[in-house]
Amino acid sequence: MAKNKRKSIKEAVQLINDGDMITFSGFTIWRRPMAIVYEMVRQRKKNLHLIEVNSGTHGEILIGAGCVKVLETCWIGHELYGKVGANAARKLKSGELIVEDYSHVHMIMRFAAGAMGVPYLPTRASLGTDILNPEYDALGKHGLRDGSNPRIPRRKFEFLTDPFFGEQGDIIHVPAARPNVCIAHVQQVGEEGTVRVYGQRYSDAEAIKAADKVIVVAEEIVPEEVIRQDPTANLIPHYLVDAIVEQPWGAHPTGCFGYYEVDGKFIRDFYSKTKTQEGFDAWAEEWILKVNSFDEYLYKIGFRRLDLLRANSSYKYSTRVKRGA
Amino acid sequence: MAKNKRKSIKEAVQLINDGDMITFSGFTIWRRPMAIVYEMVRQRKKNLHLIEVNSGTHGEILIGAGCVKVLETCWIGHELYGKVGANAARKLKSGELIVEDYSHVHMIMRFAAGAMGVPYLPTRASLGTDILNPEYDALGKHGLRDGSNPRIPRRKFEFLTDPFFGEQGDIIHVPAARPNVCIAHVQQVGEEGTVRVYGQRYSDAEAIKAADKVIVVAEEIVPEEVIRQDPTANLIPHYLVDAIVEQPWGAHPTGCFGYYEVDGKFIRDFYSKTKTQEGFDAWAEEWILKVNSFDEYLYKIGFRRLDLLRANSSYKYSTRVKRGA
Amino acid sequence: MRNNHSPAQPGEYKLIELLAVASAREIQDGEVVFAGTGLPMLAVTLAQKTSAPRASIIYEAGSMDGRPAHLPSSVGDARCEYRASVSSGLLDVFGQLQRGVVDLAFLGGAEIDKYGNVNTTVIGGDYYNPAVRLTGSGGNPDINSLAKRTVFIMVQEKRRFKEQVDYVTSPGWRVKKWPGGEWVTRQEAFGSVFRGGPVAVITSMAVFRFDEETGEMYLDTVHPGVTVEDVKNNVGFDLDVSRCRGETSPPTYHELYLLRNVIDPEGLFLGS
Amino acid sequence: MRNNHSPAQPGEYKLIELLAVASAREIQDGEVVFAGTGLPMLAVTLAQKTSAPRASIIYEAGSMDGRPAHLPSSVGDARCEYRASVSSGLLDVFGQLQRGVVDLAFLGGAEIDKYGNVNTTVIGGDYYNPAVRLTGSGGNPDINSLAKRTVFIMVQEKRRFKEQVDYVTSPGWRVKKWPGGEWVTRQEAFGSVFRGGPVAVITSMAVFRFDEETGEMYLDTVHPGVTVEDVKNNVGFDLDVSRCRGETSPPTYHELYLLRNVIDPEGLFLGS
Repeated sequence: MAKNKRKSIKEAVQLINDGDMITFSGFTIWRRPMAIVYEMVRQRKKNLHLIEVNSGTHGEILIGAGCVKVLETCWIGHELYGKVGANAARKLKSGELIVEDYSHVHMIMRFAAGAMGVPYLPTRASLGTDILNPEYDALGKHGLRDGSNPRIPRRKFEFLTDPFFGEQGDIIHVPAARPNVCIAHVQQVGEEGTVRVYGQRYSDAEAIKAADKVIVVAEEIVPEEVIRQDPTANLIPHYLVDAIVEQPWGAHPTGCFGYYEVDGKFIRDFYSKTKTQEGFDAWAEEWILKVNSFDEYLYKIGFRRLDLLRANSSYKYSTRVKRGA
Repeated sequence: MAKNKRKSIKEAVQLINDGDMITFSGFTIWRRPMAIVYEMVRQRKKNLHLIEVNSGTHGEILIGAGCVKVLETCWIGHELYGKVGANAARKLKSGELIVEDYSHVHMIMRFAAGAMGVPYLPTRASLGTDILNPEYDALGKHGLRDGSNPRIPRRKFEFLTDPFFGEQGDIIHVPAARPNVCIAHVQQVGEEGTVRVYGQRYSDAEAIKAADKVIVVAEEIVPEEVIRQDPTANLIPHYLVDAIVEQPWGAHPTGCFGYYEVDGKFIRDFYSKTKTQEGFDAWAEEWILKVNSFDEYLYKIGFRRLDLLRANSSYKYSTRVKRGA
Repeated sequence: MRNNHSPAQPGEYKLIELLAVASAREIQDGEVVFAGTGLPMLAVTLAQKTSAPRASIIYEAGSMDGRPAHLPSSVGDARCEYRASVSSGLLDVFGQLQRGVVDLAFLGGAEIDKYGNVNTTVIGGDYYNPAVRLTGSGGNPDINSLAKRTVFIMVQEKRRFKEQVDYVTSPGWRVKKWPGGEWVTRQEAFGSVFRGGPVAVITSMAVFRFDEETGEMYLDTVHPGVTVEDVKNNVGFDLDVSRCRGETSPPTYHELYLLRNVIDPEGLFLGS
Repeated sequence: MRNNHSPAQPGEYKLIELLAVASAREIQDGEVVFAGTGLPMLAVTLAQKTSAPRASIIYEAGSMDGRPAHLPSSVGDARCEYRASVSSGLLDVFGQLQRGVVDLAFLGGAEIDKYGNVNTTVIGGDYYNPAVRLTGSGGNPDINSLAKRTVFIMVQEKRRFKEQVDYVTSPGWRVKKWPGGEWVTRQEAFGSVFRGGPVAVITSMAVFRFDEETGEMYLDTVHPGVTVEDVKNNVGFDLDVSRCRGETSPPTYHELYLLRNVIDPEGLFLGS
């Protein structure tokens, strides 16, 4: 019944415009839409404004490739496999990247506000920290809070007090996150666009609902009538989804609950090689630009590696891959 | 491992104090903790302050029985089976009951604020209505907004504007709901208190998280290790639950997804008989006071009726009970 | 030649069937519709089976685009969730509503004024000691505030169509701006988040719409067998009848077949 | 007589094992603990298997009281959810945190000052052009703001224990009140929602605690083989060592057995 939302990775990435404010599914190095991220680099997207609760390997790749102008987040790194976001750090220092620091709760509340259609939400988190220091308002410092971009709030925070219960202490209002596009990698999507996520859902629901345009990449596109047999297990109704793409392993090297493990070795290799721009460029040449499609990328990773990462169907993670130091 | 949270219905109701602010699971005539409600009438709870997104048959019974001093809600009635809350209407007019009107969105946001530990949330819903009329602040009119009860906010609403995106029009701040107790009827609870709800979850999560004390009545208490086999299907972690009670059919005459249908005939009978106080008293005598336990009540309803209400295991509702006019 | 898609004749259909059909015709294909119990359910389901197969329905209790095998008796009913896209809860669906996802809503009311202000709270007497205390707002004002278009379905009686309703539960085209209480246009009250408002009132006698400039209700069509005079006699304010387009289109035989045999064979809302 | 519960001798355990055990001892039975990746996971799991079987753990990515069969490598890991009470998402767990559900949190940091202010954002240079840009806050300041007690686990180096940190990522006992920036006590900054704050810093050399009156850090115990002088040489501010109680209790053989053979047999955090 529904219109056909199926797209190729190439077509889906064409829905993203230079200058767009973008957010993603997942958490740090888990369930990130990597197939799309690689194609964004290939299509040389520019001046993106990333807004995320936290960032990770996907953000580092987009930043290293020069696609990103602004990063609003609470964190960027690779967990065990790379302590900091070295590309973000380098581009920040060179002045190519604006980094706006919020805390984790601030960011999730910003997305919740966006998802619920209100301009802000209140919180008590992170009082007394330099995150609230008005000198450290990076978008303001760069003159981007003048209201000319309707998605960039005119202030970083507002401070209020509670008139209802007589509580003492400041309440912080954080502005809504209102991205143009959310790119989500999930386990399953129905043919009409109904989204099912297995395992921890991170901030996927809020990220998707806050965005105007939603691209969903799934390990599997499944019959809509099957995914609707248990609607309580579904996260997002079809009418919020604009494009669907089927791409098995599409979150590699990040992990995907029930499907495959984080490829820590791959991420550690990325981290160690991309601390310099030259290192990044060489890595991107090898793993993105010389590779024409995600299928080719998977071929380059190799079946043996992928199969080791494949999740055990009971545990929902790989019991065969060697982790540890 | 966990301490034993199992209680009888009698013991569970003893956890509720006169004057407490109370909320419930469910929606209108669905999944209400009726076994507990009947016992609350038997134990003659007094001066309760009900706070709910919407009320229904359970509220009408508590109000008819004189247990309730304040009702904060957006709605009271019995859906198809009784157009208004006749007991609430009668007690309002007699001055025995204070009714504080909020809208549905106001109430769900109030619970979300309570659940998230903030004193208020912003919304745009129901601008321009008399719900916002300061003359119609019932708790204020009755002098209850003086701060002496820390659970009653000092104002019904606050009006603000948006400093972030330059949006025009008022933003309404609604105060958090902070009940003493939430009484929830659910399909399953684990032995340690992990709650699973099947079907629509209404505002159960917000109601439970907003409350200081949580009593969960379940159709079935199940092994904690079984309920933990799919933690994404669970709604509330065990550590938020104080008492658990097993009571099959415990939501009758309201409906329980996957277990049984609303008993519309029973509710219509209640509605038609309890429009006067005399009528209510006679009904309560027959169905609550002369009945010593919920088991006796079920025996009085009778197996044939209950079996007709029993849900089809695929549809999750009864296909045998006659509905319709 | 008479066929399945011919209009039925007066006497061949019930009023409620006419209302269901008139309501269904307000729905455009692909729209997201927020609906309550009863007639709206009949209307949306009918539209999905005829002109708007890609319309989705949100029910207040937490289900999105259910495809019920049996007509639900209320929005909390398990039947709402059958083959739904998502079933969750109030915060999810009202959050989506506030975010601007909903195109059209069907609502009811006990009283309405000429600007489309609706009352479902108290009638007569004082707010604190009313002649009649009704259910309260439910989601009516929220849905009406935040959807792009709203259709009210009501019983036509003079006492229900009033110059001014006793309590504004749900906002029309001229409302009070609180806390001051001055009358303003709906556009002024909602400011940047103004998305639209009541577009039609479908009653037991007629269909009404609202003037885009003044926000005042006018008569659009009268149901077959009802005269303009009948309608005027059942409206408590001065009604603009100058734009009446004639009769409300009756159900077709096909629509009646669907309503009676496919959508509500139990007679839950249609009666027996 | 030496038995399984005897303390191990220096050389029989690694530093990280000592830290895990010292951290585990901060947990009381029945507490709800918010923990990040790495050492805190070892500590909580150890506590659950010894002195605090009813402790529950919340991980930032959305799992509550998981009982991992294999040690998770990060809070987003599928292993966190194994046999969890609930697995959902960030809004749920941070909402619970803000609501006041969390008793104890384990956090890390790159720099700390004597009031327990922690930096994980920028070191050296200017905020906009730092010598070192770190990950940013993550949930560190939120968890530290909203839990009843916080324990920091850090590497002990003079450059990390500073008179004043370069950026206050996570609040200690004296903080700046924004937007003005005046220094106030934590109690003043948090007002009615003050719940507590950092109670201990467990480092590679010692355990520190905070004076209840002044909020200043003092030396509580030194790890076996470390002298008070060693600690002072690795702290960049004037440290109160007058209340040092002696040595940090070493792991028992039973604890070492659990850590090595049951909790982290893959050597994910303990190493090989």
